[in-house]
Amino acid sequence: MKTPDPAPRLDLAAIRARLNGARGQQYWRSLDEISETPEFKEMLQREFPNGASEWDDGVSRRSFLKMAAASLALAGLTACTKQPVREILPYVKQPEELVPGEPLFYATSMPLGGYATGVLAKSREGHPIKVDGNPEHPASRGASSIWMQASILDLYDPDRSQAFTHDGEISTWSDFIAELNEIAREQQTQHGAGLRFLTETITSPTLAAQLDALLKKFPQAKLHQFDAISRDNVREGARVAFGELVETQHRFDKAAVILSLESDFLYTHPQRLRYTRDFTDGRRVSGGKQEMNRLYVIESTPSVTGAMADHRLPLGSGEIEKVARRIASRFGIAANSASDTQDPQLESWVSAVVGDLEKNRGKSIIIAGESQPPMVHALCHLLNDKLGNVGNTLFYTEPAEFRPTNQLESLRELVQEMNSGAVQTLFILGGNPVFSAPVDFDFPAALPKVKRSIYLATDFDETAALCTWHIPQAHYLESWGDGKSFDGTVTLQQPLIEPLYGGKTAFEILGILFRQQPIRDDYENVREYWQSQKPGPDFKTQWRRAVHDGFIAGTALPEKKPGLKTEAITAALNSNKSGGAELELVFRPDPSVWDGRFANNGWLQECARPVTKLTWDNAVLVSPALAQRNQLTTDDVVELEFNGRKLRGPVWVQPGQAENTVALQLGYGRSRVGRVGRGVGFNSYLLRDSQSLWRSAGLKITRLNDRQHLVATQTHHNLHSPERQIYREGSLEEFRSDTQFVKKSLDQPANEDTLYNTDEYKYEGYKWGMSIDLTTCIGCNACLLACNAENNIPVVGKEQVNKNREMYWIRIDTYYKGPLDNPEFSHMPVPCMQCEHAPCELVCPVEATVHDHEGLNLQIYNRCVGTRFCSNNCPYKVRRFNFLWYADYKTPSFKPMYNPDVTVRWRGVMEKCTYCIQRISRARITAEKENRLIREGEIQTACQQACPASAIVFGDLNTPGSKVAALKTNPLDYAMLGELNTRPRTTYLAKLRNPNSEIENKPTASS
Amino acid sequence: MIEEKSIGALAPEIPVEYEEPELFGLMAEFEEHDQLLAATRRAYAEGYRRMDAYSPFPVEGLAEALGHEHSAIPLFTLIGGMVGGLGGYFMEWYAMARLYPLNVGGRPHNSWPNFIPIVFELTVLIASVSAFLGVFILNKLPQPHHPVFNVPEFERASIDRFFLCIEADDPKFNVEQTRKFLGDLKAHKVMEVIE
Amino acid sequence: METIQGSEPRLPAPDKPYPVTVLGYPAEMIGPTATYAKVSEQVAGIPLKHPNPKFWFIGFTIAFSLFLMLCGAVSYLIYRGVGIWGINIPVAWGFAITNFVWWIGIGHAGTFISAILLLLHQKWRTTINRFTEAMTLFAVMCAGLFPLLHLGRPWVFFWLLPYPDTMSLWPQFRSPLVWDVFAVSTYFLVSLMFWYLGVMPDLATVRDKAKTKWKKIIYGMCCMGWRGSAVHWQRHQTAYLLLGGLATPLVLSVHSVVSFDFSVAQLPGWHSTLFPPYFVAGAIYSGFAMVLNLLIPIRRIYGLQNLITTRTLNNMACVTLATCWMVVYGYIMEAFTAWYSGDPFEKHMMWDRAFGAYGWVFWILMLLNCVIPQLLWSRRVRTHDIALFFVALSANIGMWIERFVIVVQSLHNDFVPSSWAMYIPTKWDWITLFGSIGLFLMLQFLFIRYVPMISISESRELIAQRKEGQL
Amino acid sequence: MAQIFRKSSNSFARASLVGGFVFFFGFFGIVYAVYRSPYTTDVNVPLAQPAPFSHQHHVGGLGLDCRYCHTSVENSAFAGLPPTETCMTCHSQVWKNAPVLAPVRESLATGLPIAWKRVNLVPDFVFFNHSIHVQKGVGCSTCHGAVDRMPITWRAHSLYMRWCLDCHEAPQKFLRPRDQIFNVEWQAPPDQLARGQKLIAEYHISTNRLEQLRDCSMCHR
Repeated sequence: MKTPDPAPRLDLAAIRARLNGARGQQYWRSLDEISETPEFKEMLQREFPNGASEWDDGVSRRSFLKMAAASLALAGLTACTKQPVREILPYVKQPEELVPGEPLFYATSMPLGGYATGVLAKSREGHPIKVDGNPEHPASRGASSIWMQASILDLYDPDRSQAFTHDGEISTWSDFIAELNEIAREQQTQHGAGLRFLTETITSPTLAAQLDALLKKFPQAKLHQFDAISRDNVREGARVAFGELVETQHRFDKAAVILSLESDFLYTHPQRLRYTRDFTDGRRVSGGKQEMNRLYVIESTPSVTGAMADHRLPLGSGEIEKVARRIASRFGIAANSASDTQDPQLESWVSAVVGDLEKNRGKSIIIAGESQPPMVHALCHLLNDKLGNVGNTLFYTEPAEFRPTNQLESLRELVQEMNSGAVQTLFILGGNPVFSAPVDFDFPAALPKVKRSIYLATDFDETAALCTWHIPQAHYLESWGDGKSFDGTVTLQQPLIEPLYGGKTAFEILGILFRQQPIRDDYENVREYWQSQKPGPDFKTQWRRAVHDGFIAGTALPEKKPGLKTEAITAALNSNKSGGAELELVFRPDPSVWDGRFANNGWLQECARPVTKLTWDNAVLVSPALAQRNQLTTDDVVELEFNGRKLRGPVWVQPGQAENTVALQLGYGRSRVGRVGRGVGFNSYLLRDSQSLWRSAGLKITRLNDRQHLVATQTHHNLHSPERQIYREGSLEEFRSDTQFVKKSLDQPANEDTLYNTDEYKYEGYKWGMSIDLTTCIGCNACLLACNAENNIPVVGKEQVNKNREMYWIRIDTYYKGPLDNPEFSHMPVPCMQCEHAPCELVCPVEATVHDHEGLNLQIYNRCVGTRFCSNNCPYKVRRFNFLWYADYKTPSFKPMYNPDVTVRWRGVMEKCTYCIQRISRARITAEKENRLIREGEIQTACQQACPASAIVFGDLNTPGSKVAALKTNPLDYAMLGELNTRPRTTYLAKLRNPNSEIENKPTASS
Repeated sequence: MIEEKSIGALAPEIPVEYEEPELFGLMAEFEEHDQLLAATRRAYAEGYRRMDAYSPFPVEGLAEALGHEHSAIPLFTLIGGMVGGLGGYFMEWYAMARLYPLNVGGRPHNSWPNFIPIVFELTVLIASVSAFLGVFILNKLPQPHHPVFNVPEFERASIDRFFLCIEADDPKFNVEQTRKFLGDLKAHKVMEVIE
Repeated sequence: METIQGSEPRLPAPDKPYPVTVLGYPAEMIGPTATYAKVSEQVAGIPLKHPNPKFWFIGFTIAFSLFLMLCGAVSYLIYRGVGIWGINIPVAWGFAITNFVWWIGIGHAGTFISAILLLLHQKWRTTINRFTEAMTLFAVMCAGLFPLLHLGRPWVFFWLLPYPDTMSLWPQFRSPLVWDVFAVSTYFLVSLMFWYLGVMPDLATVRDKAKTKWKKIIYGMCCMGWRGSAVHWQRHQTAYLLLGGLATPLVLSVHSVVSFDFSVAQLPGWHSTLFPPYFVAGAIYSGFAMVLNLLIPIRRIYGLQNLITTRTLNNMACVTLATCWMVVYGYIMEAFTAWYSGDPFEKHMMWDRAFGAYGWVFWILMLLNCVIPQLLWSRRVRTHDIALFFVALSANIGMWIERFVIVVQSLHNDFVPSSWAMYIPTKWDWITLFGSIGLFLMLQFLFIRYVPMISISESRELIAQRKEGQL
Repeated sequence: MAQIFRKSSNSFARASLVGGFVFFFGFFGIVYAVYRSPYTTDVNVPLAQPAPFSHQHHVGGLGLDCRYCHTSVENSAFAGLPPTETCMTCHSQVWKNAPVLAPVRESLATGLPIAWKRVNLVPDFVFFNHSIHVQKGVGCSTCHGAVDRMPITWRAHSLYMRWCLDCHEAPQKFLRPRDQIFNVEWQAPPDQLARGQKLIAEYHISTNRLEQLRDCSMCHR
């Protein structure tokens, strides 16, 4: 991928000129595109560097697929020979709840960042194959995050650690039990003086109880919690504002105006799913409702939330505090913002926002992000209080966490003790601190100084390599457990399958440490705890009910009315520490691999990151202005110097990034990781010290004479002209003044002159259709991952993605509009449109793609010969082709993961979305058996089910009053490329924005 | 390099099957095609019917001179063409509209405009095949063995000489008279053709 | 030997001067000294005596090694899949289809010359039709290779053929790809029959001139025992004429059908009613160019100037120039309709074609296909075989690039910008292209080595006609 | 010139030409025949099993109902294969020590399943659902043949797509009343077509139109 030729620079001034000169709405996708640099052209014309790379397939998983391909070739060549005799193995004792061929669903919960999300896991013949949100669960409401969807792949990951190790030697559970007893005896004498526990954020009541007990038993033992994506600032902010730790619970559905100070509450917040659902509910304009909320976002680097903003203000992470102060001062808070320089444009922006907030007292939310200093959070509390939002759009509760602390300080203390030798035995329960601890703590150096370090984790990672003991951890689908969701709802976790690799849980380890005999497994531990909580005869029924539901209803934390310490805050405000104007460095959890724990997950690595559309890489995100100043362009390798530490990485010029901000995603460059994550990206933790956990100034950036090709699924694209009516949008104002404005601006489909008798197909039975709401789509990729999991979609690897051979059935196109430094973002999910006049079908020589009587555009894999003509003739380019043997037939552990209702496609055939036809068929058969019609809502496509914004609606167009039928009559409804007369069954609801007229900003739509 | 035995299978072994040579006909050799043409006309006028003329390239009117007015090839071709065209359309209609009617891109089962190209191609194909086969069937080819090949000079029939052969079973055939007759046609040479 | 060297006397014959073409060039279609015997000797002598063996062996070896490369590439293709090529989504068709269309195009010259010119009584075709028909067959063979290879699962190719299977499924007769199957196979079979009908009498000549028994036997079998009977000749001629008549619409149809692969699709840059005529013209253009490229060296090496005369070359050059202009007209109309339609997608496609990522290819195409062939306006170029050779070469390459631009450029920038991408050929694409050229040349070499490459009997007719002063 | 070929070679040449054509097309005919022959389809070819289970004895002789072993046939895509336990319900009493049942006892002892050979098998890309067929009046023996006369089970039909279509195109030829589904002796009555038509209505076959039964998506996903 490397081409060490110094490429000619981008002329961003020219680009600006071009954009300013552009009439009407000008969409564009990448700087290279609009600048059309010779370098860009050269890149396109380079033939052999990329072309020749067929030999060295990037991902090693490919290598054995070659063999598979060959074997198939032979199988194919001998197509007309007889079927091989196959064996069939019945059960010896058949579990009575199991009906072979029918799925079973179990409510359980997935922990991430300590918080539990209720999920519904689907199991076939005893192995889980799909994870979705638990519709009853308050934190998920049936929606999924990409991590939930991808967790199924983690379960079957062949690279998970599969053995106990002791000093690098393979060991056994019984040896470890002996070790635990030894520790217990030893620490007994010294009251646990040398005993330390390092965990991630804990919400599990059982674990909490166990730790409490242990700390009581060993009074001098200590518990430390650390999450790389820590919420310390939120905690400290609350501490400043209220003098105590409280959690803020927002109700975005009730808010009319939302001001986010770098808070990515739609994507990285622990309550992301619930918040997305609420936020989009407040945004959806449907039926008579012509109201929608307005979102202001101030942030340094584009986030999912920022992309949804009606008004987005790119501002250095350090500058945001000033704005917060300024806004505060407008509400009569002595926020000593006077010292700050006056910027008229910013001023007008601020006053517009303030005006809006004023107008919407009690109906607004001001929320600050984890990356903002405590002061900003404190200010938010203060402002929300002043605006009377408390009790209306937000309320306070106790934190759901167990012993919430300042995790950074807690870890600092631990490391000091480790270095001083005070720590003899250290239990690390997950978290991989060696990789993710602040670099200045030098955790890797401190760890070996501990006599006994015991590490429980699902992978044998960087930390495991340095610990004396490594215990393989059971995946959440393999083990019992419990936890709390952000709002405190107690959520139970039950296994669907025996631990594949004999993994263990923290419960078992702590249990033994506390009480050597009898040894209890995870089930006993959890059950025992809850029994102790709810003693009494009806416990059994309660327990069964809780396990069945997956959570205990009504356990959400009660509202709390903490006293606001205004003086304390204003006092703190006087200690004014301002972020300088020099170059600042900000860290962000990666949208896919989070803090690095998902680095070995192929689905996540390959799914195009929201906004950037990067895959299989992280990058140094710089603003166009900065790139212009430092003569940088995408793919340039730069050296970042910060606090004397150096780091190299490729540049990605990101429009909408604050001018002086350089953003890095965490979680890449893992040194000890499975085959998938190996050698992917660079490790940003190497610059992340305790002073600059999220943000710090004083970065030096120098361009090296080297380039590294970043692979994005969507690059150098712009929408050229509004004539290309692919993405329709408008403002709420336009909509109010003329609800039909979208339809009016559209071309009419081609006329009906035809030699054919066109009414041969009437679709009188079911008539499936889909509607996708562009207003509410937040571009979070949940649909994409859900589709991957449901339809056995293969991972193809970086080198294949680079050749535009990614396999998603639904992709999310992102277009930019407006000025380079602060564009508007537009997301567009594109699955197969199921055209009634499908261009693809006409040209297929073998009837491998045809229509059925319900109007589905079928793809018959076993008939496909692979001419690829259908894809050429598909105006939406939603068809995917197995250019090589992509499906992983060989890895044994993946076999039970595949959805048995969907054919695993082999080499040389075309594939695409068919509205989850396996689900339709199942529902149809069920209905037919009961001699009834399929009910509205009985079928959900995987993408629809996963979507936290409920932007995707699927159903029968012939069912009167069906949701989708109603949406088709919505004035905003339009067919993408409808003028081609393809008659797509999937149509879109045009995007509505709700701009504040006082902020004169970008050109508005369809002008 | 090749001894006689190996090709004996194909080449006649003179001693074995050589009995009393039977006369196939008399052959006259000419230098120019117009001479042949004239000679043939004369012979026909003379009343000879069972005869044939041989030339290294098609000679205008020679066949007619032999009394062969028209050939059946065009008829073959016509029939073939019709079979191909109609058969082609039937095949398409049957497969698309009867055997397994499928909804392809919303096009009707019998979408005749899309069927035209194949109908055309099949018309041409079958027509050509019948014309081609016609030549071989009517000409009774292949016929690697023929009495005329027994005449050594005949090898020039495919190079630069023109031959007229009056066959022995012609009612009017009579060795002496016919030889005399041919001789009078200022033939370059007259020779016997034996079976 | 004078006739074998076939020198082309420029002096007027004492008795009467040559008739002269309007261009003032010898109007002879066949050398003045040629006689039945000499022509037979000269042409049949090549397969029998095999002159210039060194040239043949060197040439054949090169062609054969290229062919072996093709075999290698194909085996690896079957082993790994079409992913070894540069194709992707959106550019799902790359070199394979480009080569297919190119080869089919080249395959048009033969039947055009032997059928259409036959019906038009263009006598100058006589001495080249055999050769070009053979070339047609080989080109179509190469072409037929690619639709097969480009399949994702080549081993089920037979699903494109009509036969009763256990699924009661037949080919989808609405698909242009199925039309291709019929068009190409029909074209191949008809050309084959046409060619064999022509070559049969000449094989008889070779049989009769052959000295060794085995040659006699083999050629004797191949000529079906042809003995030049007048009645046979009559039927032969009728059939030949009929086939010519049938092949004439075929020539026009085949590339029209191939062009449907594109024009039936609705892609900007493909969806155009202009395509059929435009493709046919291009086909004949490249076909003639290829004939010139092969004929000119062979003519020199085997000293056939007295049969394939300057006049023949000159006429072919004229046809090439004419078709070149038809193609140029096609380019102009494409741009015009794109502009005139006002369709944003069409307009962008056209803009991108000229100034987009593949713009440089487009301009090379313009140079090779439109500019350089204008040299043919000059009489001296048309009659100077080496100059002609290079002009033809540029036309050939140009036409390949045209196919490339139509296939790849139109695909890489289609409707939805988010899926736009580049197509970058891999080494396997290139090997397959040159490999197919190797296959083509290999067959060509075998042909000139074992089959009389000029129609002897028809040459004799010419001589006869000259004797009668009809020329 | 001398004659090159002897007289017989005329007929030889013609014969060989005709023969060539015949062989060319004959070849495909043979392939075709083989593809439909039991060699390929395994129709009527008994398959050796680890334990020689006889449907003839259990169904024909003892008159066991299909559902006794194939429990999920009415409510799942998969008809279900009896777990070893099911066999042992009887065989812990009768034929206790029969050597032929050794594999079964062993399976129960070791907990390892018995590896039966699949008799009726469709490719992975075909999604056949037993429950809906049973529900809509397709009897077991329609596809599985007279198992009650199979000492060792064999495939009764080719299971080729064409064969499936025979019924999907004209169900009336095969449908039975609900109470006859599991009757392996059932024979189509003379007025089957009329009855079939009635049953189609009665079963609401394909809530939409009958042709829908021929949609590719019915079986391929």
